[in-house]
Amino acid sequence: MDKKKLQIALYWGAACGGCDVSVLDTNEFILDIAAACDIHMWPIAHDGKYKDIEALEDGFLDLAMYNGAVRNSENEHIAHLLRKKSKVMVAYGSCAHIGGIPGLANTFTREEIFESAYLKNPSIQEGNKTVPQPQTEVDGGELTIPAFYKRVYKLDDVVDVDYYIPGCPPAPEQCKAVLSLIVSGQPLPPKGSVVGASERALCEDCQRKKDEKMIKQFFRPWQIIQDPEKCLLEQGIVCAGSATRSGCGVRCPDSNMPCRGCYGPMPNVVDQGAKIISSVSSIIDSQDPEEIDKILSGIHDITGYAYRFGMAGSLLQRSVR
Amino acid sequence: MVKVLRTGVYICEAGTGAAGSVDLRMLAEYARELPSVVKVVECECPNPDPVSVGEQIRKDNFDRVVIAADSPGYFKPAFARAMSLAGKSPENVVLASFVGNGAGASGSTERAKAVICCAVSGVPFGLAASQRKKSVHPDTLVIGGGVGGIQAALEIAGAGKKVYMVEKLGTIGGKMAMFDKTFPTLDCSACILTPKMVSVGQNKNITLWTYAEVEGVSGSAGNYTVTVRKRARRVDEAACVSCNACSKTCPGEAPSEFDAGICMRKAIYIPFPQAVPNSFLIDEKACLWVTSGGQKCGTCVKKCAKEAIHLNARDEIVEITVGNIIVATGFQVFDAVKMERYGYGRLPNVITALEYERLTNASGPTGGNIVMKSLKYNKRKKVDEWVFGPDNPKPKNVAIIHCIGSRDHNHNRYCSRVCCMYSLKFAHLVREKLPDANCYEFYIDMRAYGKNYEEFLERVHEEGVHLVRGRTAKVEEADGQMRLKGEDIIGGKVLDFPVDLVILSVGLEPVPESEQLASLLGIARDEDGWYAEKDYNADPTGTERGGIYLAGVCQGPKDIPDTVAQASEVAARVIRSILSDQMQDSRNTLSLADIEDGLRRQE
Amino acid sequence: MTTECKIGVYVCSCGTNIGKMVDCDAVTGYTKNLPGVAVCKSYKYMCSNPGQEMIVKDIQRYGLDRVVVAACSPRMHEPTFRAAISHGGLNPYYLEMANIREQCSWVHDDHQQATDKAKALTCAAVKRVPFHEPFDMQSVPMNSASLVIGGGVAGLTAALELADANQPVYLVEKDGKLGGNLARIDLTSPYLDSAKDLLAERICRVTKNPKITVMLNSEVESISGYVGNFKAQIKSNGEAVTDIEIGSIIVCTGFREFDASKVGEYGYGRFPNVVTSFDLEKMLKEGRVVMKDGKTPKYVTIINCVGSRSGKYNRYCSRVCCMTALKYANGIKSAAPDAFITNLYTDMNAFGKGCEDFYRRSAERDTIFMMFDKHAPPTVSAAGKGEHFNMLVKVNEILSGEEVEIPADMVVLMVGMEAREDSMNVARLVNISRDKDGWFIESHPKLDPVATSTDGVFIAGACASPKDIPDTVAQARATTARILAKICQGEIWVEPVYAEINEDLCSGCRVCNELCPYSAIDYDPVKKRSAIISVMCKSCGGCVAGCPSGAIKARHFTDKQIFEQIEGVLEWASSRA
Amino acid sequence: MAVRANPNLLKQLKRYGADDVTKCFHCGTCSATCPLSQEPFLFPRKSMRYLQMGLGDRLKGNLEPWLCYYCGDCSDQCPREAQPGETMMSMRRWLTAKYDFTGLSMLFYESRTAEVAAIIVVGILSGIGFYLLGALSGGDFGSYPGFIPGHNAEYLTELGWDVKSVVLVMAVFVLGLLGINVLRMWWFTTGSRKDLNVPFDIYMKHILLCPWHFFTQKRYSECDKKKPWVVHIILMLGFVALFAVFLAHMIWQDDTHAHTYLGPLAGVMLVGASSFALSGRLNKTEAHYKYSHHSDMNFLYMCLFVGLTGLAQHIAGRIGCGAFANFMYILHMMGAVPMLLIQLPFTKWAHLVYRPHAMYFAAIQADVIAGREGAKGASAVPHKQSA
Amino acid sequence: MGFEPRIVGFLCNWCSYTGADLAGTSRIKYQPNVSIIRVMCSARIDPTFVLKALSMGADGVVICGCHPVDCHYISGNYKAMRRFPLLKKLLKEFGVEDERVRLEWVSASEGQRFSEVINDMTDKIRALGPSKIRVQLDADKVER
Repeated sequence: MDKKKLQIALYWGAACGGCDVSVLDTNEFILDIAAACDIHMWPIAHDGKYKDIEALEDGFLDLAMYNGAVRNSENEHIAHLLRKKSKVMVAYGSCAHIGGIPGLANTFTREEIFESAYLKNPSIQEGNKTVPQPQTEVDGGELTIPAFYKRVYKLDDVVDVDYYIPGCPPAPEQCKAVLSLIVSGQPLPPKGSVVGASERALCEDCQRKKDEKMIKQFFRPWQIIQDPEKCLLEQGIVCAGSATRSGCGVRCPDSNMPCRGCYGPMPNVVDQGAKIISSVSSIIDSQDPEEIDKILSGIHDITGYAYRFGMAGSLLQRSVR
Repeated sequence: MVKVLRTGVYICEAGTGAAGSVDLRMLAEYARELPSVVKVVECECPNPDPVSVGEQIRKDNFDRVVIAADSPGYFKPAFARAMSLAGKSPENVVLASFVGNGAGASGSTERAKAVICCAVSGVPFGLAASQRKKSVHPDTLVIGGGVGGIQAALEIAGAGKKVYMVEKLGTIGGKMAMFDKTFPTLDCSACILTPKMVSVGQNKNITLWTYAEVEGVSGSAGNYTVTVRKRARRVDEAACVSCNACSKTCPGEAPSEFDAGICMRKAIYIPFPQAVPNSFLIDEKACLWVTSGGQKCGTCVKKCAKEAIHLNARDEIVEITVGNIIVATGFQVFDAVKMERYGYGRLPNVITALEYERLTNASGPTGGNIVMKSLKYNKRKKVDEWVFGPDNPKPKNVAIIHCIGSRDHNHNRYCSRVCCMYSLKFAHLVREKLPDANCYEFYIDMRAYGKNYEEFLERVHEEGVHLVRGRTAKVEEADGQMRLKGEDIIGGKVLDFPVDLVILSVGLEPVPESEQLASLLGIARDEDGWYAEKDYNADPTGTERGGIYLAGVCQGPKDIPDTVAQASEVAARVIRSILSDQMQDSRNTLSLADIEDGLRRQE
Repeated sequence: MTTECKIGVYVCSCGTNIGKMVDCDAVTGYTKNLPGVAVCKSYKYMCSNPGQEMIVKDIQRYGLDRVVVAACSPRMHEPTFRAAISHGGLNPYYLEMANIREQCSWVHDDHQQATDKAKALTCAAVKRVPFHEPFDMQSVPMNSASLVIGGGVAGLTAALELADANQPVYLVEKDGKLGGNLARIDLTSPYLDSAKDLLAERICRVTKNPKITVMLNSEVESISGYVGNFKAQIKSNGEAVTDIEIGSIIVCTGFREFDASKVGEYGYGRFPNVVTSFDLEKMLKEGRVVMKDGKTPKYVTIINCVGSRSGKYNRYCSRVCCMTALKYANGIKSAAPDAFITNLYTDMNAFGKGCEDFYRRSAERDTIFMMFDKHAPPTVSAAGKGEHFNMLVKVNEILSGEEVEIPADMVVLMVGMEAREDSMNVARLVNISRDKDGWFIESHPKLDPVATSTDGVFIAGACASPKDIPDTVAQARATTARILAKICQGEIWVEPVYAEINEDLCSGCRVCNELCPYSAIDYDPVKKRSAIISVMCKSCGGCVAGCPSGAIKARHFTDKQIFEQIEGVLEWASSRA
Repeated sequence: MAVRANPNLLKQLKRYGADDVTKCFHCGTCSATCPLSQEPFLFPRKSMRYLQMGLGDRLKGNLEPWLCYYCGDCSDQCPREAQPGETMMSMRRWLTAKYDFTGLSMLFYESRTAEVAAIIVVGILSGIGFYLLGALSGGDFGSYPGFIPGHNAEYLTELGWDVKSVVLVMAVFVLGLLGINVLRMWWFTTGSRKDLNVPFDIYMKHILLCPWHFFTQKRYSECDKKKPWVVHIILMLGFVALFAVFLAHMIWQDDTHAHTYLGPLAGVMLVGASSFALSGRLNKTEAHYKYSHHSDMNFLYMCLFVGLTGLAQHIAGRIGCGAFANFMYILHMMGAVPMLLIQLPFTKWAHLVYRPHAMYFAAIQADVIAGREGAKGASAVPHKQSA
Repeated sequence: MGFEPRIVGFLCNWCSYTGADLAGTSRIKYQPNVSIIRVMCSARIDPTFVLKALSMGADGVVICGCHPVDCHYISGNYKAMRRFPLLKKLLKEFGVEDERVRLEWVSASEGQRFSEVINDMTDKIRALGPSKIRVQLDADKVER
């Protein structure tokens, strides 16, 4: 092993895999990485075993990039492991950053999730009451599977995180830029920084024309024929762009879909969802409570709009039902 | 060369009511001598016939006609028609209005001459009657601490100029502070007024003297010396922290002015919790220590941990010099006892508008519950008394009667301008707080003339308030039940039905001190007792005396926005005079010769 | 940051006002141990001189850099203590008060709970105060010139008022002459004084005044800037453009009359002898109160509330028509003494000084008043053949309950006032709002009737709502009060507590733009950033909460400060739990 | 049905004393103040409205002016000094003129000269007549009551004259006039109204109201002020007493009782009440005395005159000044006859006929209306306007 | 001692805070469970504040502003009025009981009303029991 090379590991926690793919999506740049780094683990591309990692000295790794939320004990275990073995721990992608899509499960309890997945699911054979158990007695022995936690955590809930690269998934260019920076050996930003994203909101990069905003009715994207030049929010489509960091390359609004907020809250914002509801409701064009209610009834699934990606990272984090 | 216009002067006797003191004969003699005047016609007919006047004009070949009268506008159309019949230009009818130009008061013949002189010369009186400019003392006195006075004082202080504010009562705020809501927006009066009151209290450019009166005024425009009596509050304003310890043990009681007398306060009291200055004071008429000549009581002194109470404090007299004086003394409400037929003072549940304001006010004695009075034993006086209490029974039928003391030749002839709207507000509050109660408004004309007033009227109507055209005639009581008699004009009925609470929409009247203050200041009052403005249209806040201005209701009934606009107006004029360091001297000092001089300057 | 601060905490017992219910020693005992607290004392009357001196001395002795006073409501004594710490050499905004009197000792009756709450409130203040920032009063220069838009009586009055105070004024009038609507009027109500004299005096003084630049046939093309520092472009005679710099703008664009031909029932335009009030005004002035055929009318009916107080046209009352109608009744009586004059009204608005008398006097002169329901207006039709008059007015007279036919040779329609057709443009130009009827909206309908939500822009007269002459004149002068006050000060002082946009965080989404009721947020389309004009900000914080990017900071009420306060009030409570 | 506004009515009514009616702005105080104003007759406001607008037909068919006794409360309380009480009075004058088919009433009301002249002419004629009657019957001007016709009836009979028939002719003339006018009144107010259609039994049901009101003036006593009623009833009883004296004299030839006691009493009542009223009117002491039409003053002067001369005649006769008594007698008749021939049928005094009839017709109308509308609640609650 | 709710109140400076002061000057008693944080206008109240308070362990949050049309800043209270229903919808999803968060209009003269609001709210929350948010968030750290 060439000690000059960077020692890195990538891990895929409770996630869809898109983050791992996004690293692949840097295309030929991956060759530069391979040249510059020793990759110890990368589930989508490189077969590294847990025990290989465990075998490393503490702090051996220069960089660990963890994507995905923490949903079960295995996720947490590896998070701790990587933290121990690496100098720099990066939460990669929305799930690790702020909980991501898995975080939405915090609206429900573990029991509700099990019931829905294993008991009430139409694909379950009638009478089958099998629910995963962490430990199962089989032929006198005990089998274990990772324990399913009662809620989803974002990565920094369980381990200390040095940097965050937001996005679902992070834009390959951003990934490339961050990795280039690390490889170049230039000084790193202060700990806790969000890297690979802009300090400004998505609107900065969105090319749609923005005007003063007053909304009389909300729509879902499919309900109207959009004006492709005009700000989506002005057209009554709840777009989280103004409350979300830019850096993604305006992928959604450019495809006529509103921003869902995967790049997470703005630097000064504590709770992205609260900001979304605050700003969206502020610009309702009515002073009559009944009319306001009517207008607001156009917003379906407020949690989905406010916390599509950020629930586990929000102030309340989870439902208390 | 300008052609000399052959001018005929018509001196009309008819309608010479107020200017009865004008000597018309002398006036005619004077007019005859004026240049270009070919004839003076003395005209007695109250309704001159345009045709015959036209013939006369043709005969005498007048190119121009001057109508000199109290209110020559009444004749103007006839003369315009006469001129056109005579083939002359109707543009050349000139008015010489005595009343409009201050010739209503005594010594008016001279002024009337000047008015005619200006009219004959074709120069507006206001241009000719301009006074010498005088320099201005930069301080200002504001008399009255109601919303008008507050607004004026804050505007002037905002310009960095010094203001003295003298208020008769123990706190500023005036009547507006007593109100619950203000029409038509229904915003809470205290919410919008108290911040302004606090600003007055904290503004370093404003010297606030409450519980004080103006005792003497001397000097002239731009430089008045004013004597102010600061009556002894007997409580040190600066030291008092309004902790209320003193009043708890105070044995003296008097009806609370702030609560329009519907409940009692102690002899040592704070007018209301948000009073400015936020300090207690002692009502010497109710204080046992004062009335006993210092023999009895004095418990409050012991209770005051800050030693703020000085029972033997004396009135203080201070003298100040100011350049401008703003009179904003406001109004009092009509005394409904004078209209015996409504039973006010005799029937407990007939109340006046101000009393209702306190009754419905959340900070009032019933916490805003609209209730009837009930008999309660007064331990101190050992008698049963009719009092309001928060848990008293609620009225089922509420009648609101407009125009009490207003639009009435037996009382005040003028319209009080605000009653219709405040009555509608009352009705709205009744409907809001007592949804089961019937509410009736008895009106003559519904004067909803301001911005959003008509909309408010319709809203109240839609809320189910019965609007009945017809002022009721009387309120009587039989077997413990009040009955109201009135004509429902539009319904074509005489009404005689039971009511539980009657609210009298009392009109506005000049304060009793206004006569004295007018003579102190040397300003005129109109026949209804309001201070007279210099010119109804052109100068609604000025007086004949330079540097003395009127703001708000003391000039005539007005609602809050109009009062505030006037207050800002006078503030503007004060600031203007200070900024340019010049002001016109009093107009009432102008002689005929001065005005003739002024005319020459104009030409 | 917290640890760097040295906080002095002063607990007032306000005699016994606080002390009786709150154990002040317990509060000091608890507070003393909070992080950052350098000194904590309790005193009988903090607001008294010794109390204030104690703070001043402690600032020097302990090197305090923040002060918390737990006493009465900040609404009462915040200015006092700010002055005190400023005297001690600290920025006045380094003070925080905990309201343990009005909102604690006076409203509770359990000693323990009241003391606990006082601790919580004090703790919140202690946690908040380290995040306070120092501010100084700020100022921007005040341009002493003013722009008056509209040369009617309001504009003339306002211009004169400013010019008499030696301040330059630009008076812009769309028409070729000054006078506005008043120039069309001959006599004024209720005293029937000459409007010509009133106007002539003003116009004479305006044209002679060297401080006033009268711009006739001119319109304001564009306006930019903010209070004290506006720039305007005036287009004269359709071409010449003048650039002016002004500090204030007074809008007095007046009104237009209701178009009577909209009301079909009255037959305006159909019957030759149905005239509007303005037509009659002209006829009276020219001395020809005659019908189209030249005869003197024997029957004249005046109909009030044409286009006003109506469900169909304008809902509002036009305020002046009733008295104007009386003026016409008297005028016709004078010009055609034999005419039978009827006045159909809905409610007689004789509310001003002298008006009720005028009403009675008109009645005494045999004007017959008939009342109709505002929802059932009269109708005008041609008279039958052989009648000695030419029209019939039918009205459901509600005072008698009769359907009445009134013979009429001439019908006068008292047309109401409407917002001018160009009011929308004017509103956009000067950045003020209009209500549903098109009238300009004042800053506060009661206490600020001539200011608007845009600082430095004022409205006067009938452009804000229908108004008579005295009210217009009063308003016109009132607008100048604040202008002159600011000119006196020479600059505009701004409370340092306002909102500001962090340009590094703003992405130009423009969500905040509509949120400011004072139009203090300015969007720069080139930079694609919004910015707050601090002089116009009134610090409500609506935009701060509304900004999705967290780019707006409310000075002295920052998110962080409030979070600390929340933690503070709950921290003590959670430690108890 | 639409009615036509007419400017001339107001001009006309001004000649009857309705000078202030245009001041009224219809606040409704008067109608509600008046204790007599009850449904279905609400006055005086509505009548004033008819008058202002010139609705002559409405006014002509209106009974309401007669239902008012003019206590003056409404005028006192009127906020605009529109004098509703006086306006009602003027309307009564106008109605009297309207009921009178001869047109003389209108002449007398509208022209003071005409009334005064008529009184003087009739007075002089009757003076001459009675002198001649006395002289021709051989009466001695110095003897009293010998000069008075009827005291030597034989001579008259010889002449073919019967004092009774003279009286009868006069009575038929006056009553005939009044009768026709009352019929006209009935027609204007009740008969012509198709909406009423009064059944005969209702006419009979209330017929006694006429004499009842005539003698008691019960309704006047319902006013809040009682004094005017007292004065009026004294005056009225004075006339009744006089009439009784006259009847006693004429029919039963009983002079002693009636003449000795009732006559002077009636005279005192007449003089007392009329001088009270006159001084009230001259000094404008009370609301209802503030405004006086020439017909009011003429009537009171005549009452006073007749009363005083009657009393003087009586006293002079008693103390034996026969010539003076006879002179007074002639004067008395010079007053009494014009009163009977001019003022009773044509002017002020006619109200003694119209007013009781008005009560009667009003009761009939009220009955019909009440019957038609069923049991409508007495204590009305304000109706709700259309929004 | 039983459960004593902890309520955070956000009050606008011009109406509600003044109203609360008036309750004090009028000595109108109410339960001591509310701690008041003053803001200039109810429009300043970011939903984040409410979430923050709840996450910090508040059992209830009350927002008070001027009555509609009363706002010192013309229309600030309407902004609060618009934001509030959406916030409530969100809180419902998070399982926060309806009674815990309230928006009330209290004018400067309604000291009495302010005390009634606080008493009513305190009683209701006391009946409801403590908020689970803080407890659970703390527990989540220990027990997954």
